[in-house]
Amino acid sequence: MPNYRVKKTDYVDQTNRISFKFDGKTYFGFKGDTLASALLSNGIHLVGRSFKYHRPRGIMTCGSEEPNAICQINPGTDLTEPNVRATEIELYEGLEASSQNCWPNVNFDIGGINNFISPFIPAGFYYKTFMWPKSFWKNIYEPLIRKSAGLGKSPTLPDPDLYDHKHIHCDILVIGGGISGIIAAKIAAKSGSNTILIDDKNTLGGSTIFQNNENFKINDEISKDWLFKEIEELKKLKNLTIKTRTSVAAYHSYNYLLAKENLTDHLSKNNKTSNIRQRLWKIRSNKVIIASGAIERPLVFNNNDRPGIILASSVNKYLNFYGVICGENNFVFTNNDSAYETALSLFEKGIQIKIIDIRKKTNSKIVKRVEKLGIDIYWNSTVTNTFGYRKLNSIEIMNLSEDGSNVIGKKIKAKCDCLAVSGGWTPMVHMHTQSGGKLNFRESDQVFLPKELDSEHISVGSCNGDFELDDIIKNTNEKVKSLLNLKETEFEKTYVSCTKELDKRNIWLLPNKITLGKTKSFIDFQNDSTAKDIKLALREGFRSIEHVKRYTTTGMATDQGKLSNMHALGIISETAGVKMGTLGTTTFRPPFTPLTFGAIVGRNVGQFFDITRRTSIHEWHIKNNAKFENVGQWKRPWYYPKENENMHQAVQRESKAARDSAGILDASTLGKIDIQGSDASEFLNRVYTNAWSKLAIGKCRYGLMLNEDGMVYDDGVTTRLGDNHFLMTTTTGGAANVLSKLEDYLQTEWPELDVFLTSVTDQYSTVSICGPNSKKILIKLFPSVNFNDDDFTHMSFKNSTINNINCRIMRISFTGELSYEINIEAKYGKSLWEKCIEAGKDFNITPYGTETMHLLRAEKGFIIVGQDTDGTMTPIDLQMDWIVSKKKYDFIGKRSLYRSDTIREDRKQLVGLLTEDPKEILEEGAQIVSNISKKPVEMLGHVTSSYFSPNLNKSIALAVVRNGKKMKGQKLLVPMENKNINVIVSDSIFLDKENKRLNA
Amino acid sequence: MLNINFPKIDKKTFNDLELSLAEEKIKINIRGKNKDFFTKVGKITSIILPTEANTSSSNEKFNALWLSPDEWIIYFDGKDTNKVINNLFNEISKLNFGAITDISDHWVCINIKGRKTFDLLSSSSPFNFNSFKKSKNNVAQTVLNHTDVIIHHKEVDDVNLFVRRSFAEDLWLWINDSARFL
Amino acid sequence: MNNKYSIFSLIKNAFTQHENWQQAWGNPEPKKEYDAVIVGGGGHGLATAYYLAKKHNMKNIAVVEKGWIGGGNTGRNTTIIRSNYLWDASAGLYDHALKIWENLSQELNYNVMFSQRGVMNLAHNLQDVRDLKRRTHANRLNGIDAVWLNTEEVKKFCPIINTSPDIRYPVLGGTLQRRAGTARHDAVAWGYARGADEMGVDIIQNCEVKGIKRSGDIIEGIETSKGFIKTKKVGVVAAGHSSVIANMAGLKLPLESKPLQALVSEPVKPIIDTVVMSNAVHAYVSQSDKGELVIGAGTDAYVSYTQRGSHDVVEGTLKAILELYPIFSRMKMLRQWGGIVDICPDASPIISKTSIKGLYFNCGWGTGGFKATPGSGDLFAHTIANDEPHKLNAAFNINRFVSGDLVDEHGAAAVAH
Amino acid sequence: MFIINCPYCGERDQSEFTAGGEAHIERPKQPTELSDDEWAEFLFMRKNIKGVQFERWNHAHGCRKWFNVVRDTTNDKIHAVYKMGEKPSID
Repeated sequence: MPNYRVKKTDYVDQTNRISFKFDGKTYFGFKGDTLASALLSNGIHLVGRSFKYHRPRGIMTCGSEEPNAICQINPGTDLTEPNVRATEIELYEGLEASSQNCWPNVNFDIGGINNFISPFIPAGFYYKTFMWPKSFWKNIYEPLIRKSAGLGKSPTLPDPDLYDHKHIHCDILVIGGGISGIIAAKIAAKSGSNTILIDDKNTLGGSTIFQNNENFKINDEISKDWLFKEIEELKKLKNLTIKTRTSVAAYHSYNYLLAKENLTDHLSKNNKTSNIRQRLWKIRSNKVIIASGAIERPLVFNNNDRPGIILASSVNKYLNFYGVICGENNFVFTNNDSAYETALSLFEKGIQIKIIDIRKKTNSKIVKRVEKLGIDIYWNSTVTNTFGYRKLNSIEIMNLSEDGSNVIGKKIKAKCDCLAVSGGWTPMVHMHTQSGGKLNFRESDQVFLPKELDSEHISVGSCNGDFELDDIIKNTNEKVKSLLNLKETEFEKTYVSCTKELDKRNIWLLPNKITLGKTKSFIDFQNDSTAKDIKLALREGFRSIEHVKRYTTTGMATDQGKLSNMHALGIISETAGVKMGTLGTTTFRPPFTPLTFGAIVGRNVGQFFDITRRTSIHEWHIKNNAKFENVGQWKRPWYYPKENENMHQAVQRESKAARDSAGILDASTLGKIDIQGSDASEFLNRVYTNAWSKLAIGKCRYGLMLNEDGMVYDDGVTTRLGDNHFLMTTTTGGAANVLSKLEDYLQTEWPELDVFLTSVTDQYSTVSICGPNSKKILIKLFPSVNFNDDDFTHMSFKNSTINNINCRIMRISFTGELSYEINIEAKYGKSLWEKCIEAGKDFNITPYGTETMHLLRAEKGFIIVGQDTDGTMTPIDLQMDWIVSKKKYDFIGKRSLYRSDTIREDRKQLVGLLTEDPKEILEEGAQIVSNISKKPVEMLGHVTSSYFSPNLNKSIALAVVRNGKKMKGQKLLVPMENKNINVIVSDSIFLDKENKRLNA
Repeated sequence: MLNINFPKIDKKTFNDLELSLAEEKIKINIRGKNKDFFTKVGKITSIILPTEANTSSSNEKFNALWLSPDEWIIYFDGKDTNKVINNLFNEISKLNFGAITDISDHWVCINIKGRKTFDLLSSSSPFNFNSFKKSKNNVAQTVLNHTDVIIHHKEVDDVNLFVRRSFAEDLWLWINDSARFL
Repeated sequence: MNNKYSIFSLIKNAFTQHENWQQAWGNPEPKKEYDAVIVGGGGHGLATAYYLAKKHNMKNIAVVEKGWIGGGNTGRNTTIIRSNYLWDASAGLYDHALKIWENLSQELNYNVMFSQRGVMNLAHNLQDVRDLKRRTHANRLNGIDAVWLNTEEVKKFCPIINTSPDIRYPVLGGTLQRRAGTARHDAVAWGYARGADEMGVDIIQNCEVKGIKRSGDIIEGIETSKGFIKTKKVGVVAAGHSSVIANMAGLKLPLESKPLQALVSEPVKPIIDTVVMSNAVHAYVSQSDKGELVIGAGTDAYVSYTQRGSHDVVEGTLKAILELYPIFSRMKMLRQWGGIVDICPDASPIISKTSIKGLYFNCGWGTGGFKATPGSGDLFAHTIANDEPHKLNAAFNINRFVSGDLVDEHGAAAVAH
Repeated sequence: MFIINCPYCGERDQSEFTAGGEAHIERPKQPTELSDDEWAEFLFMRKNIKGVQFERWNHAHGCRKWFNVVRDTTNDKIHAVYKMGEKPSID
């Protein structure tokens, strides 16, 4: 097996050999490698296939901008992950990766045929075809498109890993651990600011840390050596936190940033030190210093996508950082000086290297040095074509015309297996724009630069357009100084000697002899959009960059256009004759690099998906085999099946017991609000539809609360505990909303009222006992209390004690039975409940759940807000006119009851429904009609509640029916899929209309 | 006799962290605005209600936490609620100087101790503890894992965390789960 | 139609390297006067212009768009199309749209990729079940296909959903509308633009409305960044910016503009073959032809025109996604964005005349406007052309907020998207 | 996520607050005197301002107080906060 590794490497530990698998074949790399560098060291360039044409693609970069080398990690396991960049994943023992989007394999891919039909499938072709015959779209065309689209495979097993979140607040956040970030962090931390430095790599230093070149010196040291020492000092600083393997994903307003820290993705299964895979840091920083660097631009020419065509700076990093050689016959193809560093590095390692420069000539320090060493340079030249299917093997070079618009002279064909391309640099302004910042355009080297308005954040280093070492250090120092209002720093006198670029020449789309239509000059490598696609879009009238982007899908691949956006813009501006500056860029949307769902969600999965609220009696319910219903965040007993009872049987038994003898219900979840103050009763007058002033102390009253739009909002019983003291109960689901709504009115509309509201929902456990024998049970529990009907009347309460513990006994009923509710401090709730069960034994006291409660109240025609109402029902619609005070001047929602629509006589109104066949149970939600044959069918209303009543031994239902008030006795239909059920409109009270049972 | 049941919260110790239920405590919600209100509270509890936001005041028996300009919680160890509450109630609620409400069972008090205390809280609270943790007697009403909590920084790296009873078990499970990752 | 799109025209053009395709639509400067001007070049606005020209023979009309067509909510939504609404009025409106969708590609000769792979709404609590069944029955009687699925059937239809009874809010069932699905959002705007342009409609981009000129209660024209345009009829379809235009005309609308967020994952091979929506566990998801999971988040509670929402909303949505699809935990969010949606108190739209003669509003679509695009355009065109609403949009007049005759879809319907 | 400076508790994360919509829409003292149109104006019609808007927020998970915020809806920048019944420090 060939070895492309050089002898000595600083950042790869050649004593630590690691084995990994790629496409099922075992290879070896070293600790410190990325998957990409390890593959390259094994001479493997072809790692994937492109999205549309399935062209062979190789590793092109060494970072997050990688468009081609994306793999499926750990295929077929529960740790699999699609679309992982080989350039970002660190090598670990046992790592398995496979190439994507190819079948049967990456070397021979059937999909490659697309490359040959490519003339027929230009950008947006799918908008123009697949329309005939119509039926084919659903059954043939689309399934085909779907199958061929998509890259990796979604996991199909639950994720065994955990993810965590942490909030952190700091003075200064520095994004990026390159030379400018390090300088900024050092200044900030030393100035006493609580500082965080974040970098996505596993080591600090950016690209300077491997800049091993005589032409770049800081204080007379080679730049990399100088920086190395700086980093060592940095690590000693106290109020500085350094986070490596951490990438900022999003920069939201108010300096709220999200950063994902990788904890185990670089470790083999058995070396994982943490059971957390990734932690999402939620950062609030007073100020942010962005030092995110710049990305090298590729060049756009015919067949510029072959494996072996790599960014020049990446070739340099693979060599100097990982110690990997990308090819034997290397060419550097550039329009700027920076690529000459790559040439020098290769030359010094004795590797064959030639240079193609589109510039006519330049005499900068570094270029002179290269010439002095005798490295061939093809000036004023361009690559016009490349060859080699699975791996680059040769290139074709031609001279450029004077204005660069064409190629001239004869073709030179040269052997080449690694073409190191450099089209200049693009500052990473993503963070700046995400934060809401705008951009300026710099004509000289055609880059967009941060336009800084507020003092919330600054950009330093190459992301701010400083590409020369001396500028970087000088400007970083100055900007950070003014951000922190410092007089001077240790970097004032830092002396830099470096080569300076003298000449620039940029051609977005390099010319060719062949007509553009016949070339494949790629702009977006992953999505296979080419220069001619951009021109087609423009030809078809797509002008705005966003249109072109969407039509050609340029910049919409998993690299989000990090390599392609600028070239697309450049070609648009050239073709349309609009200045790039005025064209503007597309918006950079978060996240900067794809972020796992798991990291975003953190630990709120499984049992922690949502809060579970439990009553103090919960344990008992579980012990007694309760089935639970989710009511908001509460767990409420739904029913208590015995042996092998199903729900229906259990509910029938429970509700019968409640009516025949005694039932017991945990009513602790109802909202409770303690209301005090001299205006308490006036307050109730304003929030409820009925009158409260005259309610005597010790008495309870049912109240209905509306929205301002007149629709029923909540209901409950309120008790007058004292002259200025009430206890309000609300529905379980409504509790929180009611309290904040009431506070809202108190604080904003009626500040003059002397009223205090305090939630006591969790203070009390509420045990409700109903049934003809309930009184007997209560007497056993409270021998001292007089339960005599004329003394302890319905809708009144008494304070008492049980074993010297205070409690409140309310005689109120939601079932129509004689019924008592006991409120006791929650810590005694379970104990009290058990006592009640004990006391009720002889009376077959039966615990019942929400289902039975719903049935019992339905027999009495009591409504449940949210089930029998839906936000469109007024009290009048519910036939509860009696509860709407005519005397009161005003209450919440009153005015709305008198609007032209709400006073209509024929609105939907609450009625009872009886089925012709008493055994037939209606489906809740079923619609109600009078005539099914007349189309369109007119729906009169729907069934809101429906049960089989064991006590009436027939099916009963509540429904809302248009003009129902006037329909009593009328026959209607409930049409189901397979049959129509005959029903008769009835009174909504089915049982004990005279309320005899309340005093049974 | 009735036995007492608190949410299932048993003492747990992790390195640099100690979690426990801090009951039984009496907790009284106190609302009021005018001068007489303050003097009456002072007379009965011999404590000056803190008027500075997010702070607390304490004496040998009572802790008073600021909740809002007209709302405080007074909490103290003990079982017999009646005496203090009744005094306050009769002197303040009854005479319309404010509102006194027994909320001893509405809130459950969890004690968190140790060097990692604020790391734990930061796992799921957006609150900025940087200055909060520096000095004791600070009070914060905020959210922890989407649950309303009141945090009383009574001693250095030692807080009483108040959570509504029905949420307590759920939050406790979450806290224990979080503690593993510190 | 010159320049007709088909597989043959593609092949033909291939031999000339696609050098001969013509503009899909022009780039005209505004004329002095039009018979009608549509404010807003989104799907709804372009459709309105298309139908004004096609069905009401109004050719001298223009669409003015302050940015680029389809750049607002049309290009930012999750492209769900369904008509299973509760109330008759809504059902009528949305099914009218759905029927047009079914032939739209052919009508426009532009493949809008309407993909009828069904929309499923899940129920997670007993009230969900009641609400969804109520809707299903209503839909059936309104002639809209809808079936109730029990938990097993839900699992069968979409196997990757976690239907375990042990999860926090177990799936208790769901409704399925098979005719529902998704479409390619850009194509809808572009297709209508191309169609309208062909009939002579001026589509004027980068033209911002600065003012509405009226004499008394009659419209005279609009001030724009490209000068004054005289016209007797102005149809405003400005979504999140409706109130801004209304204020120019001295009107107030019952609207609040709020951020709505959405996101996509990286593309993967087909994994979910339908659209699943859940209200209680708030998340909805589908997979695009490109392979991306398209996920809709909720709105924030405050007014904002920033096209950004708070991160909590996205976190909450993905939390719900992982609850229902634990296998997606290692999937990655590729891109997230926001739109500005204008929401009515009853979560139903306004397609209506106003107190000013010649001024019409089509707004209030909230989070669910995309699905209605063709129907909305058709009915709004009718309303503008006849100065009278079509019977299908009569219920969606502004006056309902005075009378109280609301079409309360969020109160009742399980999902308001 | 904004940082909102609660006039009672100081700067807190947005997640502690709930939004209450447009401010200074006073509930009519005598609703019964109003026409349906006037009532609808109060009930439903909103300025929905693009720009500097006066709105209400509630420190729901803190001190439970309602207060007013002056926020630019085009960039979410908060210019001022002030208590109920007070006048904004800026206009």
